[in-house]
Amino acid sequence: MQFDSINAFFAMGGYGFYVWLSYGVSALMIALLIFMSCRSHKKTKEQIAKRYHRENKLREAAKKQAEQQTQSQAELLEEPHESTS
Amino acid sequence: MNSTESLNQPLLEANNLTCIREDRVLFESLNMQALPGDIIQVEGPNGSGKTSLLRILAGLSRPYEGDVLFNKTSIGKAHEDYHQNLLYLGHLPGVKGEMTAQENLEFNLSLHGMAPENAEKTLAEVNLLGFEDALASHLSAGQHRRIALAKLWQSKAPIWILDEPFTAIDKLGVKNLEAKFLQHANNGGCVILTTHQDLSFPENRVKKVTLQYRFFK
Amino acid sequence: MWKWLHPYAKPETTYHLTGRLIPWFSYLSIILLTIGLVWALLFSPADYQQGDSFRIFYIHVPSATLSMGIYVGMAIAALCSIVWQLKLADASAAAMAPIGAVFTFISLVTGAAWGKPMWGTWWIWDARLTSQLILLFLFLGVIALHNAFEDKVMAGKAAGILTLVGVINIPIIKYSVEWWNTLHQGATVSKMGKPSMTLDMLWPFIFSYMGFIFLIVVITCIRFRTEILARNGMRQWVRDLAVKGES
Amino acid sequence: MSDTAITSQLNQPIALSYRSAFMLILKRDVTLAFRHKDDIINPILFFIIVITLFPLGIGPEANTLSRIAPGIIWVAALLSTLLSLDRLFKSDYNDGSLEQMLLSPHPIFILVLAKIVAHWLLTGLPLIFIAPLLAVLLHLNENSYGALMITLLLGTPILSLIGAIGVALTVGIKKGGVLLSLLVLPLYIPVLIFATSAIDTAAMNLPFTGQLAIIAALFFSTLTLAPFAVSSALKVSTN
Repeated sequence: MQFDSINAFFAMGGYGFYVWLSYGVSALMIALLIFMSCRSHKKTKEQIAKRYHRENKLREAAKKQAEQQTQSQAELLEEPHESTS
Repeated sequence: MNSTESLNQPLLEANNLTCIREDRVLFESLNMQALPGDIIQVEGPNGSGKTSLLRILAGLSRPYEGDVLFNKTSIGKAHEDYHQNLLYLGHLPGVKGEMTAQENLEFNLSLHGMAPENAEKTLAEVNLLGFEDALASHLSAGQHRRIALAKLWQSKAPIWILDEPFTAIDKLGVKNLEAKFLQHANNGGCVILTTHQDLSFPENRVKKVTLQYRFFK
Repeated sequence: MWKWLHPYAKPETTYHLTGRLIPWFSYLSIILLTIGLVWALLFSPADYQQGDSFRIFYIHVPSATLSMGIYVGMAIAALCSIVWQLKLADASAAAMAPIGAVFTFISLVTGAAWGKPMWGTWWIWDARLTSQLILLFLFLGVIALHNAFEDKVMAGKAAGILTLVGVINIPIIKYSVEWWNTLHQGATVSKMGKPSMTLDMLWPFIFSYMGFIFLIVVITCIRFRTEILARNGMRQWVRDLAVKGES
Repeated sequence: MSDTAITSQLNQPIALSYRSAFMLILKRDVTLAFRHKDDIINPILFFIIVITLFPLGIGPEANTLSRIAPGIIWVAALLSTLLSLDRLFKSDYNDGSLEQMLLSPHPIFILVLAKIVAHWLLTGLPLIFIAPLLAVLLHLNENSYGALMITLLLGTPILSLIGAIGVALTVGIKKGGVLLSLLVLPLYIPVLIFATSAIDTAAMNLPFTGQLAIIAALFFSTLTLAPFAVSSALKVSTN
């Protein structure tokens, strides 16, 4: 152990401010980087899920529309049949 | 003439093309062949990847997967050789407003290794007679496209890839162009184009490649 | 075996593999950093000239050299992506750029904080600090170019070319700055003398250096996984993963 | 009949030699710039204005000015080159001519080099002629004029070459202007350092061949490497 007391440890032989500034800024920056990286990972996942749901909806809407169209076409085809019969 | 067996060597071959734009799969495992004499119309709704397909075929974009073959070699490797035999016209006419119609055409012709001497005569072919000395910035969008299209009358390249060639062209011009395409195909070239207009060729003369708007794989 | 070669399976396996490796690398990094930095702060002796301010050395030097290392790593990845069309190399280069920028910034701040008591001023146009500042600009340029493109694949390729141009320039820049520095300052400024390292100083340094390396690996893995997801958003496995994570 | 026509076409030789392709593009770019004179004049005006601002900001003392003159002239040259870089590929990209050039049967290397040479002729070369006049305003040391001219002659092509890489990378981006400076300026640092130091050395009446040799080495290495970087960057940007 290089320091006699906790105060001496924080004082760092008069260089306390500079030493703790360096260590503090480094820790802060790295923590921030890790936090941002994790957050962007989560956000990317969320975005992909959102797009997936949106596309599902669009696809179902398109399917419905197509079904309706074939239905109405079928009705149109049936009409003359009915009149002749 | 198309039925001749010896002509069945494809000019251009696309194998297993996949294109992805901003994480949407535009098309996947697409195969196509352009034989001499083919007129191929790529159709599909907006955003289905028609332009992307043409750009990949021209070698401007790289496919996510797959390969385009010219003369049995990948176009990425035979870049100069392929470009000798290719004429591509994109959405943009590539016409400089600061130059006259004739200068534009002359540059375009010499850039692609064609003789620039006939520029004036060629401009007449696309109905731009009398506009040779007009600065292109004074001409209309349709006239810009005509300057770009004028290359077709000089080109010896067998493969034509044209993205919406009829945009801003009047009815008479469209007719002329269609005649030109037919002539080119009958001479053993191939035309790959996109257009929203119906072509006036007989049904069996035009091959169609249809792209669908896809949500995802 | 064929699954490894299958192009679609590859990003997926890499994704899961890195996912399994992250915890182990994190433990390793935490242990090494704790040992190294506690040793550095509490037990290692003060420098006979610089006193306790020397303890900044244990983070300044690793961050400075590793930031350069990250740039070289990015350049290698960019080369792989351009020459062999490796799609994952692109993603890893993109993952490394912000980490490099942060470590370069740390080396600048700690350099300034070390310089203040040594030189009496926060900033000095010292050759090492100046080239570190330029390295920061290079990193920021790569990040900015990356963000400017909407399409991730295009962004990766463009940033890759810039990285390669940068890596050719780094030695030239470093040399020119050093040359400029000796020209303009001469011997008037008391440079940081080469500290005489004792074993008590070397060991904590090695521990913290290794700790920083693993820390960088961990963060790279995290960001790399994000890049894989963002680039493969249209694949079914990514969608399944995203939907599963939601509930 | 058509069969033979096609096969003979497939093997047609390159109709245009490298030299004539180079000249074709060079001539076109120069013609375009002369038809649109703002592109040539504005960067030069910018260069002049930036240099006149410095004495106003620093004060008119001849000693101070003559000491910082090399730096000012060179920084102004960097900035005015940067300002003019945009037109290197931007308008060609916007109207589709760039695509046509990339699809022409010539190596892209040649076309890119021609465009860069045209850019240098239109922006770098005028700076070399104007710089001595502006140096008078800044009381540049009399011994330094030769060094100023030679460093500009060797250095401005490097600026155009390196700048072209930056423009090629950002040409597809809508607001690429500020980004371009962030990408390119750090790469200009070595040229700036060696050029100004050559001028300073000349002021002390010492030989500056060392710096000149380094700038020349930089020039030749960028001349051979930059066009490749530019062509691959253009391929990415037009993708």
